Formats: sequence, structure tokens, C-alpha cells
Amino acid sequence: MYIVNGLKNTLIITVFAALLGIALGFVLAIIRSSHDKSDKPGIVLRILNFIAKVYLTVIRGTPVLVQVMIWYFGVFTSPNTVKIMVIILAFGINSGAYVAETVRSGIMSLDIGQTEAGRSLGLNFFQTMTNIIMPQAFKNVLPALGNEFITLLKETSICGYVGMMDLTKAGDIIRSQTYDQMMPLLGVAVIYLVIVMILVWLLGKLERRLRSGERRS
Amino acid sequence: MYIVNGLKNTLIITVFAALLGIALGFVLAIIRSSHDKSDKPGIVLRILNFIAKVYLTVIRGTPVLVQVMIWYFGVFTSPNTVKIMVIILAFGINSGAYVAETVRSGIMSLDIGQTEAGRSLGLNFFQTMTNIIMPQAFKNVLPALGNEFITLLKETSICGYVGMMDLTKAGDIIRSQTYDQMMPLLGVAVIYLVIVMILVWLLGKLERRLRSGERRS
Amino acid sequence: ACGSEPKSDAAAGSSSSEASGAVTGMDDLPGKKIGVQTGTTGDIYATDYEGDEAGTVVERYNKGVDAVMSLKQGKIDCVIIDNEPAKVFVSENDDLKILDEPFAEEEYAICVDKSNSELKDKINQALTDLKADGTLDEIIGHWIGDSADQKSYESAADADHSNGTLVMATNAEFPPYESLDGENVVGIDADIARAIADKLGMDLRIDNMEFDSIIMAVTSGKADIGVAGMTVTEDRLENVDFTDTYAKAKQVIIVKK
Amino acid sequence: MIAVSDLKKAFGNHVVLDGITTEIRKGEVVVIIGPSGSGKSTFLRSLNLLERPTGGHIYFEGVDITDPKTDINLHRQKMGMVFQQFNLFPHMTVMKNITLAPVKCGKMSQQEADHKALELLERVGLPEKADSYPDMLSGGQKQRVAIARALAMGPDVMLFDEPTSALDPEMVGEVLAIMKELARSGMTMAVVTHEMGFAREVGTRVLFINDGNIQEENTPQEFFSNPKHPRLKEFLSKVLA
Amino acid sequence: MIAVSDLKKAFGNHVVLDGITTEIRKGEVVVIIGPSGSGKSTFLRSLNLLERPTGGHIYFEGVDITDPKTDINLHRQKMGMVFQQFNLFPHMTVMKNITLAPVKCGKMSQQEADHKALELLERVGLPEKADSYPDMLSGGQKQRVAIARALAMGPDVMLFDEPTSALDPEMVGEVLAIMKELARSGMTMAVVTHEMGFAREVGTRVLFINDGNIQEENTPQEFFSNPKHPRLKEFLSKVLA
Ligand SMILES: Nc1ncnc2c1ncn2[C@@H]1O[C@H](COP(=O)(O)OP(=O)(O)OP(=O)(O)O)[C@@H](O)[C@H]1O
Ligand SMILES: Nc1ncnc2c1ncn2[C@@H]1O[C@H](COP(=O)(O)OP(=O)(O)OP(=O)(O)O)[C@@H](O)[C@H]1O
Ligand SMILES: [Mg+2]
Ligand SMILES: [Mg+2]
Repeated sequence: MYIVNGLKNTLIITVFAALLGIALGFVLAIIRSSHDKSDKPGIVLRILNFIAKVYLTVIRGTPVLVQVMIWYFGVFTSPNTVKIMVIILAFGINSGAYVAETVRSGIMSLDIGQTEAGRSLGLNFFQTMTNIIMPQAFKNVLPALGNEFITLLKETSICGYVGMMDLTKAGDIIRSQTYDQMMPLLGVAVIYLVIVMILVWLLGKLERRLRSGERRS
Repeated sequence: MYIVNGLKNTLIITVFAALLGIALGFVLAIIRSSHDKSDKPGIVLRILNFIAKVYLTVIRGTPVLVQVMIWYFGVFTSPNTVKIMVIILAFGINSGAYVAETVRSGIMSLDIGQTEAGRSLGLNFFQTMTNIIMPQAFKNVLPALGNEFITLLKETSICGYVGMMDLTKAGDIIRSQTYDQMMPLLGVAVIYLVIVMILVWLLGKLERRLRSGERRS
Repeated sequence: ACGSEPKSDAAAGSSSSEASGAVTGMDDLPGKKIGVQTGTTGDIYATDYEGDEAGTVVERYNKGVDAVMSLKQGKIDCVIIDNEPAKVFVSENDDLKILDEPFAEEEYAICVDKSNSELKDKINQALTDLKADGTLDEIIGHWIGDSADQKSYESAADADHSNGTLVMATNAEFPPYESLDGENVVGIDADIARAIADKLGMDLRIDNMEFDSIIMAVTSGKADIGVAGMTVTEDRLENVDFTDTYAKAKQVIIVKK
Repeated sequence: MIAVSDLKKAFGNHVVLDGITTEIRKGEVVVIIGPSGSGKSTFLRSLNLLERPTGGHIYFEGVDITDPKTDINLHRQKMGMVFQQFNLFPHMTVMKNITLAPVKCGKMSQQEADHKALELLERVGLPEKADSYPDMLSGGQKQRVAIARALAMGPDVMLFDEPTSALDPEMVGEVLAIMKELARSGMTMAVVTHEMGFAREVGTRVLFINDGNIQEENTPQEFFSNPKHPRLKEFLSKVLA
Repeated sequence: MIAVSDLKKAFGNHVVLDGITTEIRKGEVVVIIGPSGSGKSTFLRSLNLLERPTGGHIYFEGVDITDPKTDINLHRQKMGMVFQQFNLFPHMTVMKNITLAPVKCGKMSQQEADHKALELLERVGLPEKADSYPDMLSGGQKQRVAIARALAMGPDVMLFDEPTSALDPEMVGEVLAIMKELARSGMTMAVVTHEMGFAREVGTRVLFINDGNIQEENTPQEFFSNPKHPRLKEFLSKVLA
């Protein structure tokens, strides 16, 4: 069934691109927020911050379709490239830009005292980030990250442009075969809705678990 | 020129849909956060909150393409519907759902003391919201709203499905006429990038102006 | 699905008709709202009417099926579309009909990258052979016409595939030229490409993608040929090369009864 | 002026106020003390319904404000409230902070309100800060603006919830000075505070809230020199140490 | 133990510390007081480079820690710091808060750290809170955990920045008690505080910081009974009022 295959690809792309996006996003967010929070950023940090800003502007400023096309037809031109890998890479890099700004807002909203407490105990920058800042920032921006993943899920629908069959494409194929305008479209919409509802539910559970130590206020 | 026409449509749709989205989003955010912040929400509030939640789930859960199609082919079936109005409506309603959650996070991050101060002075709920809560929430979430408008701008590219010519579509037409694949695509990407950069610049200016009274920390 | 000669000069027939009346032929098009699928030949020729003094509007849809829905709802006056899908739309919708007068005739060709004239020559040779030995007509006969049995062309059992793989980019949403049957792309274009590959002693691999990506796949080297009911135009020749044509088709006008 | 009868408040199962009955008469300065979490803030906030009581009644100038039919906004306009965290509106100048409510509630025109605001800023010693934003003020200055803001509505009673707890020690004095001046001018006040000096000096009555009840209630004199309830004795010994 | 020589710190053009020279010897309890915004916190935070000085040198156990080549993390491990706002890690249990640094810095195995943590919780009187999250603790309890956390690294000196200012009056005592006990056990301490009683009772030396300098420095006895600088006199009169 087209739908099953398409759904499988949609899920694979979304999940791996999301993971890549989170990894990239966290790194970028750390760079950007370290820069913004420091009085007098060093030269290395300033260069990194500049690169990060260009990345954010270009990636968020151009249509993801164009990015996917450039990666697939412009960069990985070898006929042997594994299509799904390129797509995951393109979406991961795209998503990373959005995740970065989201996570940055989570980091910026944390009290600077958290970092200071970590550093004052003798933890280095990296230990402080991974043990203290990131877990809290992640928890704080989980709802916004949810938004981002929902967007990502639906954005993967453009991968038909590089010949990948995803859920939307599966619907299009059925539309072209049956000449039925609405039904395949609605069917696909319902599947997206179900995925989103599962995702929202999972995120809600995760959020509650992460917040278990918190006082209800 | 296709590009000029397409750009015009893209801008019109984005601007009006964004305005509609902000209006809707604020109303929804007020409902949701009033509900979440109150100990014992009344029955009216609970019903409104339930409706808001369904709206958020369905709208965020289904592809915007499907929503546009349903509005255009399913709801406004009259031959006299003005296409661009339907598209603005569809995107506005879609965007409203995302704006709502963004604004809600801005409201929730405000100290409850702000509301209490307003109410204790004898301002009613509505006055407190419009004079005290909303301006601050808006300022706080401006960067996230920026994200949302960038997404909206690029999402309007699907209106080719209902036969509307936007910027992306204009590029597609040129591509199909000339079979020149990269140039129109890159040209369109550059235009999007320029719009996004202008938008980011404007938002940055606005944010700085709104923050003028704030202490740098 | 994409561009040769319109049957009559588009601009010339634009004087007489009444903007509000029904479309009964090409002469009625000026002043009407015409629906097309972006990038089709119908789109390209309808564009000649766009912005004329009669105020003709061309609405370009990403998918033909959506243009047809707009027509049914009366949002547009007619749809110009390839003959084959048009037949299916009309058979499934009692309130639609195809005008007898075709809008344009067109001929399909295979596109190859400009730098690859060696391949183009080989394909032209193969096409000439296939036309000569009747394979081409046989393939088309399996998919179009009264005797269509939708049977795919099969390579001969002893076919030689030692010259590597020929990669074909297509958009399998355009039956009977190409559509999906399970995992496989089937249809006239697929069969012809396979027959050509056999002639070249190559294996065929079909990559199914969005129509808008096919040229890019060919120019970037991801695919060797694009076969998707493409029509040759001057503008397009600036950017890609086309082989000789392999099939004839026409664009027709659908209107409400 | 305010009569509280059998006031109850529970958050879920957690009973915070368990039937409080008392009265605040015109011109009185009632000081409320008690351990942390004992419900002092809850009590004070119930007086203008920032917390909805779960039982009992509150009469303000004879009207039962716990009755859902009462327009609480009208009554709140007659009760000024000052919070520990100041709660100034950070997006408005000091002037705007003070004039917002009088203008929006239709009590005054913007001109009248501006005029009154300047008068009040004079009174709290900050006439030169009219156009500053709250973030540019020190804690003590913020709290003085907050007092001016509450006074701008011309309230009949002022409620203070630990108005000096968030202040630097040097600034406590300036806020207490304003409050003393206010008390001397005859304003009816209810004040939650840990400043025992203030309670002694200007309080007309002191309440000790603990375990959801008023466990002791007396003139400052008696209250501090002769506490009766053992919990109050323990409390005073820790705080006055 | 810590020698500070001509320490300067400016934020942009705003000079906060203008050449401070002093010494903290082993076993001393140095109390730092001064008006709000005078740079007390900045001074204390400079000692473990939470603020990077813009001039001067700080020697810790003989090593110039302001030298960029020094590994400051190693030195910070020997300086415990306690903040006004506790700064516990809200996403970790009390136990995890205390053991995180010793384990991550490779000083102890998790078992050893757990063992030590329980010992320290015993010492600050909170053995039963090991598995609680910070948000479930009262302010006084939070600060005691923060002290235990700092002690877990076995520091040679403890820095306190207004450890009781964010506490309810009833809880101030319990934290001061722990600090007194610590002082008596011979710990070297530098304490910014407004608790004059503590300064008098356990301080070995008191510094008055104002206008970017140490304006007065003396034994508690002399400092309080016989202040010399006029600004100090004014300050003490306001705070002790
Ligand atoms: N919105 C709320 N939801 C649940 N419990 C609450 C809420 N507000 C207060 N409480 C609880 O009610 C009790 C009394 O709180 P309250 O703030 O009135 O105490 P307080 O006497 O003012 O203490 P403090 O001196 O710390 O200000 C506390 O146990 C507190 O946890
Ligand atoms: N990160 C910073 N950027 C700019 N200025 C700062 C920064 N940190 C402190 N300052 C300024 O330095 C001065 C001294 O601040 P510091 O916090 O050291 O004072 P303090 O004596 O600890 O005051 P308090 O009693 O209020 O804690 C203040 O004027 C403050 O505004
Ligand atoms: Mg309180
Ligand atoms: Mg300080």
C-alpha cells in the first residue's frame, strides 16, 4: 500500500531529522546564548556566533524546498547517494535552525544563577551545560519544540520533489490514479492528525515526567 | 511579470493572514491561559477552553494544504468567492493556532502579580488583559512570533493548489516554461530571504523599542 | 503533457465571443476564466490569452484534479488539460464534457542533459529502430485505444544489459503515460524507456519524483533521461536537449454541460 | 469598615483559613504577623477577593462583597493594595503606572490623573521620577511608587502584604516612613509585616495568625510584652532574637 | 590563603571595584558589609572569578588565579560558594544536587559521594530530605542544602553572599546557626551579610565596602562601637535603627 510505505518514510524522515535538528539546535543555542550572556565575548565565540547567525538567517530565510533541492541536486550529485539520508540531512539542518532559537529562548529564560552555581562548584563549561542548563532548558521549551516537530512532520511532505514517497505523495498518487479529489487528501489529513495527537500526548507525558519534581504553582 | 504579481499576492496573503492569526491567537491564548491559571474555572470557561483545545489540535494536526483545500472546495463553493479572501481566511485560521500557543507561553511566563496588581486597582478582566498583560506578553514572545510569520510566509507557497499565483508558483511557471531549473528557484529563494531579512530587521527594531524601558541585565 | 503548436493561432481568435457565455470552442476563450495545470502545454498556450483586452484569466493549479473541481463549482469556465486524463474526468463526472475541437496538438520527447549529445544520438537511433519495427505502436496500443489491455512491455529474456544502468526520471501521476502499480512505474513512457534501454544494452531504473524536479534530476546527473510526457518548446531548448518525438497527444477543453 | 465573618479558604484539600472572624474599623492600623505559610497573605488577599473565599462572608462598608452579584471591581477601587514584589507595570513609566487605573476606571480625566499623580509622587518623595521606567528605580523607590499608585484611586483602606521584605536594609526605612505618615494621616490600614518596630510604633492592633486562625489579638503593647499563646511566644523569641 | 591586590572591576564605563587590596587568612571569618550596589557581591564573586576582574591580581594558596593560564575549575573546587537565591538545581533531588560536582569532577565515586552527602545532610539537620526536590523545601531548608552542596567538595574556604536575605524571618536563625557552627569548626569564611549580630558574634574582621573601596576595616568590636568613616556611620544608623 502506498499509504503504508509513505507513512513509514514520513516517520523515518521526521524522527531522524528531528534528532539531527535537536543536536544541531542545542549546539547553536549554546553558542548564541553564551555569546549573548557574556559581557565581553572572546574572538572565537564571536566568530562562532557570527556563523551561527548567518546559518539561522539563511536557513530560516529560504524555503525548505529549495534547501532540499540544493542538497539533493546540487551537493550530493553522485547517483549513489542514498536519497533518504540526504533528505534527513536537509530537514535536520533546516529544523536545527528553528530548534536553536527555541532552545536559546529556553536557556535565556533560566536564571544565570544556575550556571554560576555549577561553575562555582568547579564544573567546567561543558559539564555545566550538559548536567544543569540543558535539562532545564529542554524541559522549559518542550511545548515549543512540540510545535517545531509538528511543523517538521508536515513539511516533510515536500520530499516528493526529490522522488521520495512520503505520506502526502502517497495521497497524491492515489488522487492521480482514482481521480478522486478529496478522499485521499482527507485520509492523509486524518493520518497526520493521528500522528500529531500521539506526539502531543507523548510530549505531554514527557513534560509531566520532567516536571515531577516541580511544585505546582 | 509573474514574479511581481506572485510577490504581491504572497505579501498580501501573509500580512492579512498574520493579522487575522494574531487576533485569533490572542483570543485563544487568553481563553487557554485564563483557564490554566484559575483554580476552579467556571463552566463557560471550561467549554471555551475545550473548544480552543479541539481547534488547536485539529488545525495544528492537519496539513495546511488540506485546510486550504477544504475551505476553498468544501466550504466556499460559490463561484463568486474571492479566492484571495478564502486563502487569507484559511491561513489566518491556521496561523491563529500557532500564535495562540506562542502567546500563551508569553502570558504564562508573566508573573501572576501583574494580573493581581491590575485587578486590585479595580480594573476589570478585559482592561487588565489589554493594558497590562497583552503588551508584555506580546513583547516577550516577539521572537517566537517572528518564527511563526516566517513559517507563514513560506507556507503560503502552497496556494498553487487552489490556482492562486504566489511567489513560489511564479517561479514554477517560469521553470515549466523554460525548463531552466535552478535559476527561478534560486531567484525566488533570494526574494524570500530578502523578505525574511527585512522582517527580522523590523521585528528587531520593534523589540528594541518595546524594550526601551527595560534594564539591560 | 507539455508544448507544440496550438491548432490555430491563439491571439488571432480572440475578437468575437461574449465574455459571459458558455465556452463552446477556442474562439470563446477570451474573457473567460481558464483553469490549467501548471507547466502543461495547456498552461503555456493559455498564457497567450492571459491579460488580453478581453480580460482573460488563467488560473494555474498544481494538480489537474483541483482545476476540475473548480470547474464543477463554477469558479472557472473551462479547463484545458491533456486528453487522456480528460477522458477519465468526464467519464466520472456526468456534468462535464470535452469539446470536440482540441485546443492543441503536441508531441512528446525525451529530455537529456545538453552535455550528453552522445546519449541523445543513441536514443534517437533506438527510437528510429523502434518506430521501424512497430514496437512503439504496439506499446501505445497496449495503453490507449479500444484494445488497451494495460499490458507492460517485457524485455526479451536474453536481453543484454551489460552497458550499465539507464536512469529515467518521471512523475508517475499521469496515466496512461506513467503511473504507479504497486512499487513499479508503468505506462507508455516506462515501456518505451525500457525498450530503448534494451536497444542500448542497458538496465532501466525509474526514479519517480515531482514533475518540477525532473529537469533538475537530468541536469544534475541524478538521472540520464527525463520521460514524462514532455513537449519541446524553444524556451526549453535553451536549457535541455530533447530527442526526437515518440508520441502524439492533444490538449482538450473540458466545460460544464 | 471591613467585617470578616467565619472566613474560610482551602486550596484543594489544604485548609489555609479555617473560619476567621474579625473587624477592621475606620482609622485603625491592624498589623498581621505569623509564621511563613500560615495564611497571612491569603487572609489579606481575601479582603479584596484576590483569593475567592471557600466559605464565610466579607462585608465592606456594609456590602457583602463575597456575594457573586456584587461588582467587586467597584469595591476594589476603594481598597488599595501593596505587594511584596511591588508588581509595577514594567512597560509603563511611573506616571502611567499611577494614572492607568484612575483613567481607565473613569474616575478622572488624564489631566486630573496626571495632576494627582504628581501630587502623590511629591508625597512619597519621588517627583523627579515621573518619567522613569520601573526597572530604573531602586527597590525602595519602586515600593514608594506602588504606594502612590494604590493611593491614586483614593482608597478608603490600604492593604499591605510584607511591603518591606523584598527591600535592601537601607531602603526599609524610607518605605516604613511613608507608611507611618499614611497611618498618621488617618488612613485605615491592614499590614502584614515582620517589622516589629512598625507594629509597636503605629499599630493600633496586632493579630497573630497561625493554623488557619487568629490565635492572638491585642494592642501592640500587650501583644509583645505579654504574649499568651505558646506558638506566639516561640515565634516572637525566634524573630526578635 | 587568599590575597587580593589592587583588584579592579568595571562593567563598561561603570567602575564598581576601584583597586581593592586585602587578605583573607586561614581560619578567619571576614564579614563584608556595605550599601546596596556598592560592589560587595562583585568583590565576593571576583574571588572565585565568577566575575573576571578588569585589573589586579588574586592569589589563592599562592597561585595567581587571575592568570589566564591557571585552571580556574580546580581552584573553584576548593572554594565553596553560597548564594542569596540558593541556586539549587531544581531538576535534581537534594542528594543529586550535593553529589553532582564531586562525582563529575572525579573527586569521588557515586557511593563515596552519597555517603558524604548523607553525612553533610546530617550536619545541616536535614537527613530526611535526601530524596526531596528543591521545590518541596522551605527557604531555610534550601539554603542549608546549598551549604551542604558547597561543603561536599571539601573546600578550603567558603564564600557566602547574603545567605539569609531571601529567607523568612523565622528561618534566618537556622541558617545562621549552621554558619556559626562552621565558623567554630575552623572554616575560613568570607560572608556578605546584613546580619549585624552574626558579624559581631563570629566575625574576626569586618570590611565596609563603598564607592569601590574598602572604606573601613576593623575587628567587629571596634567596627560597630567606633565607626570612623562618615558613610559608615550613616549606614549603621539606618540599618541598626
Ligand atoms: N494558589 C495556591 N495554591 C495552593 N496553595 C496555596 C496557594 N497560595 C497559597 N497556598 C498555600 O497556602 C498556605 C498559606 O499561604 P500564604 O501565602 O497565605 O502564607 P503567608 O502566611 O503569607 O506566608 P509568607 O510569610 O511566606 O508570605 C501555604 O501553605 C501555601 O503553600
Ligand atoms: N553584570 C553586570 N553588568 C552591569 N553592571 C553590573 C553587573 N553586575 C553588577 N553591576 C553593577 O555593579 C554595582 C555593584 O553590584 P553588586 O551586586 O556587587 O552590589 P552589592 O554590593 O552586592 O549590592 P546588593 O547589596 O544589592 O547585593 C551595581 O551598581 C550594579 O548595578
Ligand atoms: Mg505572604
Ligand atoms: Mg549583592
